[in-house]
Amino acid sequence: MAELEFRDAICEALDEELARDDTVVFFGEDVAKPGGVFAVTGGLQEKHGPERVFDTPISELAIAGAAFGSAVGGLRPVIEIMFADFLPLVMDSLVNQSAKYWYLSNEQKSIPLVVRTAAGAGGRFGAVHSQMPVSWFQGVPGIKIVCPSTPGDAKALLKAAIRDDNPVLFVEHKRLYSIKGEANGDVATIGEAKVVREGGDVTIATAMRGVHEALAAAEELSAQGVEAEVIDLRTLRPVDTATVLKSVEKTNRLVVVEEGPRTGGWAAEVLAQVLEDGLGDIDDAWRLTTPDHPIPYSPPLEDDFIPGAKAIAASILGR
Amino acid sequence: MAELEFRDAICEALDEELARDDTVVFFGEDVAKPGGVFAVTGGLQEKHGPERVFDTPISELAIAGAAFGSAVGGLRPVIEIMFADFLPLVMDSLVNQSAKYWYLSNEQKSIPLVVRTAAGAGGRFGAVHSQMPVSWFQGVPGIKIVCPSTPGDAKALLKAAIRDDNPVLFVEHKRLYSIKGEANGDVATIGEAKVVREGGDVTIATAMRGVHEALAAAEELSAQGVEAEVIDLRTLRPVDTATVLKSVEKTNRLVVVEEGPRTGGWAAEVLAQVLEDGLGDIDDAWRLTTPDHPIPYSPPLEDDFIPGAKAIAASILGR
Amino acid sequence: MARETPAAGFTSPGAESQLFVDLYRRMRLIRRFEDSVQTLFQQGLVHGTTHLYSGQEAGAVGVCSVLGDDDRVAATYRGHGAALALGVETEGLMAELLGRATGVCKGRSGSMNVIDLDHRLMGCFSIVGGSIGAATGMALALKRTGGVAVAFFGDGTANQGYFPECLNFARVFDLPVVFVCENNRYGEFTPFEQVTGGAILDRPRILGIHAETIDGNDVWTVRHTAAAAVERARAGEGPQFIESLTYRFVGHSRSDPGAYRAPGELDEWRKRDPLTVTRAGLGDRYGVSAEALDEIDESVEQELAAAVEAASNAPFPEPGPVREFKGG
Amino acid sequence: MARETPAAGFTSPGAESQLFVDLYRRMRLIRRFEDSVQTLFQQGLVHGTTHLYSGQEAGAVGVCSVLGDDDRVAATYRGHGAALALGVETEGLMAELLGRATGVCKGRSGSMNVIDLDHRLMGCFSIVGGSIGAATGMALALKRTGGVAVAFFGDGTANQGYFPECLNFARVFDLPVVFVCENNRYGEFTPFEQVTGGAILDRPRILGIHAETIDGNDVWTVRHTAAAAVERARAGEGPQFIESLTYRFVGHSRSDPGAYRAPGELDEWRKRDPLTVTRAGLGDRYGVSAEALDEIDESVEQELAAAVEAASNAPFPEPGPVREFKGG
Ligand SMILES: Cc1ncc(C[n+]2csc(CCOP(=O)(O)OP(=O)(O)O)c2C)c(N)n1
Ligand SMILES: Cc1ncc(C[n+]2csc(CCOP(=O)(O)OP(=O)(O)O)c2C)c(N)n1
Ligand SMILES: [Mg+2]
Ligand SMILES: [Mg+2]
Repeated sequence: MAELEFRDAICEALDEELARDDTVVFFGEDVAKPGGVFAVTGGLQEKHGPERVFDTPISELAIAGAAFGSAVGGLRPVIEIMFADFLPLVMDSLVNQSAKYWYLSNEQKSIPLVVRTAAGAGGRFGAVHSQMPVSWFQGVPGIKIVCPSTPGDAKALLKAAIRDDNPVLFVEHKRLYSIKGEANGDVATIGEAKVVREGGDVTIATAMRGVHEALAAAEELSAQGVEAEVIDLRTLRPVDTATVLKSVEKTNRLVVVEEGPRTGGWAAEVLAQVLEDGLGDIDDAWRLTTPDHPIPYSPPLEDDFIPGAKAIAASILGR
Repeated sequence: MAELEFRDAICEALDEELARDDTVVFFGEDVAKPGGVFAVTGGLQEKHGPERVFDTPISELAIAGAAFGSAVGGLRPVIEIMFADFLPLVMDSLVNQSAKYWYLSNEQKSIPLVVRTAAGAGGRFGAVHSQMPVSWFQGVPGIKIVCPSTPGDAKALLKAAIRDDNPVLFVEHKRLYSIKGEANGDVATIGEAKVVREGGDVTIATAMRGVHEALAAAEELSAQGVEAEVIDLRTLRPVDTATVLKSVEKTNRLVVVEEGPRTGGWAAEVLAQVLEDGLGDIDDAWRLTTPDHPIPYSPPLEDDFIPGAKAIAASILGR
Repeated sequence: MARETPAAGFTSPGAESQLFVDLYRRMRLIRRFEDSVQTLFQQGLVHGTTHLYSGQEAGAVGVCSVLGDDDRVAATYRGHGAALALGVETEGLMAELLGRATGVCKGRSGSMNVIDLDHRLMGCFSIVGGSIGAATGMALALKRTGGVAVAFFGDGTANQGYFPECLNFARVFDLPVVFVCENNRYGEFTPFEQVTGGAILDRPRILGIHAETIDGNDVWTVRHTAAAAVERARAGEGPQFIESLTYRFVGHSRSDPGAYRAPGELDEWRKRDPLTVTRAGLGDRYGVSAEALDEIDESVEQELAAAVEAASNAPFPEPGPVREFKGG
Repeated sequence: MARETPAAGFTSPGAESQLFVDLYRRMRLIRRFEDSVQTLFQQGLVHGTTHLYSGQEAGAVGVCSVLGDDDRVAATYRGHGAALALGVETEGLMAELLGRATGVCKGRSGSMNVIDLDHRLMGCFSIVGGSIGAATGMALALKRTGGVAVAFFGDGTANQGYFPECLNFARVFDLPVVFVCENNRYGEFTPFEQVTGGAILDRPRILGIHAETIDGNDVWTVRHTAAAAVERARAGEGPQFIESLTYRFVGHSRSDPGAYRAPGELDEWRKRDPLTVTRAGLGDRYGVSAEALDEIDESVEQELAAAVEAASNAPFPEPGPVREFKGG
């Protein structure tokens, strides 16, 4: 199996699903002819034609509304919202239209819709081009949130998201676009976490870029005699707490590492579920997140802001 | 002190702050001449003039943008977003403009802005006119979320919100508009929970309508020999977990009652903080919320959907 | 579920007469349906809030009369008229408003969010502007099948972001969608001129969208205008816009004393009641007798009474597990 | 921080000449500032992404030259030009882009979100359309003081919801705001005609907003148009709209090969480089010599070199506690 970049894994998933299913369409700002600002989707328009892959006006609400309506009409739209920071502009359509349709229609029709978006800090893009959108949507029933950390998962989960009959927010961490890994033609199962490193002393549950930081931290910790189990949650809504609970049964210690503000994020949801269902297994549980303020631009500030490998290791050793 | 309705307490707070401070302005859809769809703000335009209290087009994004910009320019705008369900339409301005300005400007200016909104289920308004907006904003640094349960708190907290130098989301539960209570001219402190009933057996932490349900549940429980301590959180961002932790030290049992979807709500944040900071005191902790699906219209479905007094009591007795 | 052919022409005078008699019947059904809803609301049997279509019937009935099987409609919280015009079952719609298990959405949606895909109603959208986004997207799908999407919405909606974004979007991709702006002079309690710069009609026009303003209380005008618009949209000429001037005879929603109305305005419009206009037109054009129309009215009463009776006797849904997602 | 009086007239030919020489200097400063940013970006010293104003200098410089102390400006992610035109310190701005503690926002904001209230820059807004909302609100506040708000934004922004909502909002309340649409023919890599129905200018016009399209590369035209617009806004005539035709000479942002440009287009526009146009105009109108202008260019080089030097030597901010809220 060949190694490929995360961005190309995304592109392959789109390409294969566009080829497989004529109802799949893909649109967004500067995604077709220019191939996207992160050079992810180049070539898809040439291959699948301008009726199925096209550039839109800078009209996020129209993009999301059009995606919703076209899904009611039988298409399986994939849209790109260039930066996750722009998702508030489409939130009405996602929350009040797409997420509710299946229920309100009494299951007449579900909305197979994928929103691809580039998220996350570390690229010096500043406070309004670096946010994680998960907390805005984690309390929205009817939406799935998928957050891959590797090219292989990105491809397999995007294929799964496109085939899923429900609205899926597919979050692509900007700092992962250039990482390389293997990817095949598999279709993953949404909602399953994965233990990516075994260890008996402490559980680190995280996602996206955090997985790479956690794995690096685990190496540091191992050198000091602490064996961390690292869980890549992969889907954040619904989140696979069963896998976390199983790990915590063994380690009794849990840190949830979230790239996102401390208050009100998905790490809180993981901790809450663990408290509700695994209280007896816990000796210690806490979160490591970004602080509660906007994302700074200046490199030393931004670096300090994001919980990286060192901070994770230190946090664990400091308990 | 005279009793007055929750809606009139809100109106009095607006009236007094408009009278006190010339930089306070108030606008929204149908709020001025018609006095608001919940009959909250009648008479304010006559009294304070159409330059300071006015009706806008149905343009939520413009309303929020105008509020933000006017706050930069020295005003203290209060806006009404008629139903909280419409907040996604203004989220970009709140999240990317108002909430970030204080930090990004390096404290050149903060944004004293209040967003009043009617929220909550139980009125048979259906899935798109009954939602709780808290989970959408709980992960947004720079925003405060105030959620009163009584006329007295509504007035004192709205006055505090208007005087606060930061953006405040002020959530008015629709089912509370007609309840009566006392209100004076006090200005409350945002961020302080209140123990509204003492009890040693279990702590119920909740907000808004949930407070009334919890108090009713506590009476039922008391009849069965269980004394519940009821905490009205009053502010949900930042949430006063210290008061909860103090109570849990005594009761060792905590249920957080949230009118909002089970996954990803503010109850998760409360549980997470309790787990992080009060693990040793907890024998049992759980959430009681609405299920993870849109809010149904049909009365028996909606009644079953909302965690009321009976459900709270049963949940506690069932552990 | 009766569906008209999408043609605007008629094979015979008799067919035309019969068609408009049918449309009259639908308009009458809507009016009396709304009257019933009002009563049931006052009796506490319809809950929450309702937004009635009384006075605007010619709009939905005229427009929907030209739609074919492949076409789809997005309506608003004021959507009973569009639903009935599309052939949504009277009883099922009433049962929905009464919150019953036999409702078209099993009591889940209520008045403001009705969906009935079998009857081409992609939904009633209770966010102002939502119907515009929905229909624009539907048109993207229908482009493949020759179908046309229709969005209903009001004058006040022209100031909401969905409107300009989607009109432009539809224009850029020349989507087969007909935007029907039902200008009833008010958004809730606010006169539209007070909050609207310029004329609504100019907004689509300058985007290059064919647009016209019509008498929305004359079902002949509405039908002919809609037929031409749908035909153009279907022929690939891109989005179409109709501003249909009308007036609602009742409050915006539940408790609305109507203090905002200009003096005499309601009375003036009542003279142009679409039911009166249609009755007169049926007599003048085709010699349909008042007695024949009274019989229709009577049959509407019977249909409605039966529907209300059946819906009122239907069981409420049982609370129970809900599938958050399709497929698990 | 030099501020011009808001008058469009001049007391003497000498004053006019001097004023436009000053404006030339600012335009030159912006151009060379952007060149430096480009270089520093390539050197990895300016981070993330940058959106340069090269080629569009006459717009911000011309417009800002007519603003008074009470006026305020909302710009975009492509905001270095507006910032320098308003008198934001060259060194402070450069330090911000370099992420230094001496930056105007202490390194917090970076290129896309600069705020400098002391210099009347209410902010650079990196959400497309954000500047429009911000300026509309600012105008609500400035109505009390006689000030005028200015929003800069691009052609592509005309399709974003903020644009129509806020233009209408501003019109309805006749707010003192000047909307300056800098039409540089592209939104990122997409030609605006491809995604835009009709002419942008018609959009404000049909709302009843005074609007005109001008040569945005001629600083005389820009200044005179802006002066009149600001005067009308200040006089209570409500919002004003200027579509300023221009072109960016560089990529949309960091790595942009410009494949979307029509062949020869860049060369054509380079002939109308605002710096060239201004130099020629200064000679033709006031007899300003090339040598005098070269001296100015040289002084710009010195100012810039000093600014870059100082900014590059400034310390980075220290991570430390942040006050999430004002007052606690
Ligand atoms: C986004 C949004 N804002 C506000 C409302 C509340 N609201 C419901 S109907 C309405 C008036 C709409 O007026 P118009 O478009 O003229 O339609 P009409 O009700 O007159 O048919 C408003 C403001 C809403 N439902 N959605
Ligand atoms: C709401 C939003 N959508 C998309 C973007 C990404 N984006 C940044 S600049 C830009 C193009 C804007 O074009 P235009 O308005 O013409 O301004 P220009 O960059 O040409 O000055 C886009 C799409 C954004 N920042 N905000
Ligand atoms: Mg109306
Ligand atoms: Mg442009």
